[in-house]
Amino acid sequence: MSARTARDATPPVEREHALALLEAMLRIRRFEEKCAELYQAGKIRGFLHLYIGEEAVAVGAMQAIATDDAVVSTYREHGHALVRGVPAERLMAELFGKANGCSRGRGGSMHFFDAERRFYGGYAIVGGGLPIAVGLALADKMRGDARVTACFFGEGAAAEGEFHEALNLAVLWRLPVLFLCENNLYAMGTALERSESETSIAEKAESYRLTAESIDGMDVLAVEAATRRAVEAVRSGNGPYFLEFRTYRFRGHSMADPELYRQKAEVEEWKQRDPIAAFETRLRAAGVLDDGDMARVEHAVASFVDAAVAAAEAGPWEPVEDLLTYLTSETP
Amino acid sequence: MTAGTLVAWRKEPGDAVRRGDIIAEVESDKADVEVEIFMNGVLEKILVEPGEKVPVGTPLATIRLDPGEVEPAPAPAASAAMPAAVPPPMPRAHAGAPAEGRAPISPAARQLAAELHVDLATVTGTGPDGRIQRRDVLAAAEAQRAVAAPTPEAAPRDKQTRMRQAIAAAMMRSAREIPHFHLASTIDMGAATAWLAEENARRKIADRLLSGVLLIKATALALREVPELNASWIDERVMLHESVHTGIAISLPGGGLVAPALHDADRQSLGDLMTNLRDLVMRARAGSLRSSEMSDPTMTITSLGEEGAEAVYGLIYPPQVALAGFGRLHARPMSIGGQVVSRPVVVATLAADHRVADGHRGSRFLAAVEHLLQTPEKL
Amino acid sequence: MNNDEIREVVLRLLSQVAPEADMAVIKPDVRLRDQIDIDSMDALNFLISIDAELHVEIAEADYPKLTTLDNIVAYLAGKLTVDG
Amino acid sequence: MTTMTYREALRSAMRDALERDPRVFLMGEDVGLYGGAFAVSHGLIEEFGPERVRDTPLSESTFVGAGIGAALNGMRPIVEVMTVNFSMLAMDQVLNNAATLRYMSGGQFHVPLVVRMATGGGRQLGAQHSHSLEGWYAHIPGIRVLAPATVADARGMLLAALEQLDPVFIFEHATLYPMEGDIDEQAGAADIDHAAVRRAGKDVTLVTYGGSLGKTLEAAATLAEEGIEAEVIDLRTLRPLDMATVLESVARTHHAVIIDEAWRTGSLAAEVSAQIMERAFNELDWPVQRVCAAEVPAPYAKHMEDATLPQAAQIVRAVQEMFA
Repeated sequence: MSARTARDATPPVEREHALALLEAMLRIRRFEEKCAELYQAGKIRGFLHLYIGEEAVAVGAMQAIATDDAVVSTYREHGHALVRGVPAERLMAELFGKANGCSRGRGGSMHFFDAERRFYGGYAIVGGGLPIAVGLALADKMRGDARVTACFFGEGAAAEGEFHEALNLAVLWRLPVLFLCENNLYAMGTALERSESETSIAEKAESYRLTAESIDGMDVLAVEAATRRAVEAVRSGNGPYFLEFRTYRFRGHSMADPELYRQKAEVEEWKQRDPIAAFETRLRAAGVLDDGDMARVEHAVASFVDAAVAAAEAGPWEPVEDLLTYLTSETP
Repeated sequence: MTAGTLVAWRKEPGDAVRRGDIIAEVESDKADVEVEIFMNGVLEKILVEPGEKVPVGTPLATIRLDPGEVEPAPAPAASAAMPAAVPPPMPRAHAGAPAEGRAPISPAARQLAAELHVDLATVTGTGPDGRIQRRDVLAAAEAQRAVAAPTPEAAPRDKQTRMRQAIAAAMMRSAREIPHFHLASTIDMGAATAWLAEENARRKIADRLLSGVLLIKATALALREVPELNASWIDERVMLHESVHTGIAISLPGGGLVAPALHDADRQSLGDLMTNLRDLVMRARAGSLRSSEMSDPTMTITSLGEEGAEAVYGLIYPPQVALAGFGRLHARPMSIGGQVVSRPVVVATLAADHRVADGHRGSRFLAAVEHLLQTPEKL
Repeated sequence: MNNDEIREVVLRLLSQVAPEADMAVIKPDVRLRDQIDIDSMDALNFLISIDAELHVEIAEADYPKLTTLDNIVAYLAGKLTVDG
Repeated sequence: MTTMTYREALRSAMRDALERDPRVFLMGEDVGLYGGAFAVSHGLIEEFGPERVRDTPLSESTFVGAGIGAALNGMRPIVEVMTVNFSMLAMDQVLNNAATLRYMSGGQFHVPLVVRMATGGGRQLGAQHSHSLEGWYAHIPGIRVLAPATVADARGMLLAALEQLDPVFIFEHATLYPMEGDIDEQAGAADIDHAAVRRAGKDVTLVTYGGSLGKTLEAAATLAEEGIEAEVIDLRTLRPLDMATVLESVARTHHAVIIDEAWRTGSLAAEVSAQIMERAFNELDWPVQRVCAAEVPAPYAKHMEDATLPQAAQIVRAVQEMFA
């Protein structure tokens, strides 16, 4: 394994920042659990890909991404959008298909968009977002804007042509792209070693002369530290940077996934390293977190999720007469 | 997934359940799914036994909530609030399957025929498998005009042959398509001729009446009593006409025939009929008839005048359904009151379309004509 | 008006109701209706035109006397001299 | 007015755009040092430098996707996909991103992207290099599809495309590049909403576009000698289709033939024919005819390839049959 693993143990973290990270992860966790409940109740329909288990990646990475940078995501995007700051009310309304959704009810779970926050959306075609990210970075470079484009994708994308084309072009043209690979070991029902000859995604990236690191995606502090390093390098104009986060999803690929492709024991084993529980334990041990803090955070997160659901329930349906609007710039 | 079968319960009644617990396993057509619980409480009663198949949404068990637990939001009733998606309006396909047996017709030809008042039944198609096209409708309209009014400026010989062709086409179609039946009856014209002589004696020569107008008026009035003879056969259906426009067959110098209409003959006075008839004959012979007079007689009368045969059995002009014919006025021995006397008579004939009328109705018509001619002063 | 003038008027009026006929070949002593194609309507129009031009009132009863060119001219000549 | 070739007209439009608008840049396979596979961008890299005239690796999906990304982020890219045959590799980016992002995001993004590609057969390049797939693109809501058939349109329609806020796909029939024609060098953006009547006529309406215009005009000339006056309509825009011009013509002529180099089944010709049937049914004196490619992969041998492509003689025969 020549790819450098995390260089050193993550530094101690001060209390306020730690609580913020914890609350951010809990917000994702409880939001996703509520989505599962609402899906079973028939309020959310279609496809739903939950982020439970991978919260540390979104929360850790987003700390280093500036508000003016761009973010490109995938269909497992709830965590990315929440941490990026897209209001939970607008996300839940979108999941209900309501007109006050962040895509006016047009996109659904796999296609959140927020132009103001430069959140360029979820992409349902595996690897489909990578060329978009390359293009966003190309424009910044041509205009001399010191902005970074962060592009999330799963290890499944490594099997798509666009992964190789995008990495090559980004390095060839020294484009400010931050490639963030969430390696959760399974592309839907196909384990990594059953689809890739070389299973180290970071080493694949290095073959394009790209600086790459493989990071423990269950340690929010490790994720944050690695992402800060990477963003600093990209913003300085050295071209793209590649981070592989080793993580795991505790739920099925989507809501109808019987999970026949993996052992229950393996799921339980990874659950022992639940990024939120692990971080809570660590903070308690470091004396920066007590029961009162936990109760306050849980309460805040509960009202955060309930507010989102209330906004979604109250939201209006888009009138069918607007069917053709937004198709082109001429249909306003 | 419209229905599911309960495979097994993971909890028993009385067991405590916590948020996130799996309480049962359900099998659907696609996959086995674990039923997760989203509140804390105690499993009270099981409503669906293992192996039972139930539609989606059926409650599986009742749970007594722990104090302080919030009742979960009920599932929405079907999609009541969801706006029904209005399907985009599909352009209504014009069904218009042609009746079988009828020649295929191009849409443009059908449209043109409607505009030019051409009865498609009179048109023969020259397109593939006999399809009628615009040019066929144009030719028919032209022929229809030729039958009606030969254009004066055309060279006579050319006009003659074109006219003959048009008449031939109409007569061929009449013979081919209309199931004719003919009736005749000899009408005593004594009263009519006496009244006419007396009437003309009182009238200046310019106002004198010919016997023909008596026959026209009688025919027109008789049509009111047998209206199905005052009709046209178009698109396999009989179309009755309210007004009675009697076509008058007028022979043209050097051969040829036109049958322009005397409009509302049933309502004109004998004097008006006479004036209009004279005008019609003169304009027909001069070739300056109006097209409207050409295309809308509802029934036609043919009379061969003093030199003609005793009786005329004619062919109906399509799309009309009847033709009245009057032979020449001549004397005939008749027995009246047991005595044989000489009476002026006319043989009246009726050619009628058996699709529309039958002998019984035809006879009623001829009887009406005869009856009306016995009281000429009332015509 | 002498007989020739009357004949000339009669032939002119006759040609108006039978334009296609050739007046030159009309035989004066043969039934007109056997020589040219005119029916009762034409005959009536002919008599009306004679009345209009020569102001001779012809009773319906006299119709049978007017069958040939000669007897028409003779009839009119008789009428004209009487009415002067 | 001057005379120049179709490719020179395209080049003049790109040069003007690159000069006037710093947001405009050209990206594609061999558009830079090689000067373009069809020599359209010859000389532009010397004039505007490698930053704005960018040769790309053979990664159609990613450089078309990058075009979309750059357009999302304020640029006005012109992406040249060498030919429509290679564009299949980028179809996911076209269909799922370029055409869809505005609608899917509820109107939050514009994608002002122009993609140019050569199209069509007739040069014995065999099955993989002779496709006519404009109809596949014209099937997609959310994008415009143009087919310039004349030298003037080659310049005018490209300039118009660059003014659009939504993706525009321009198909240039490969046989047109060397074609000479008159052009006003300073002419600005042309109309891209309407078809053009290239030849007036009263007896039959011939509807076509792009590379088939020449053969259609040739057929019209032959028919004129037989006294049949054909009206030739150049669609120019394949999405949206200017059906008003077509329907108005059919209402006068009552006959229509559609000439389309694509395969017959599911072709653009099928769409035009269906709309004529739906919206001008009563005007039809004859079923709408289509002259399209034979449904086989393009064979290499000349006589075989000629037999697959729509030819003027076929157009003439289709019309003669109507007036037999």
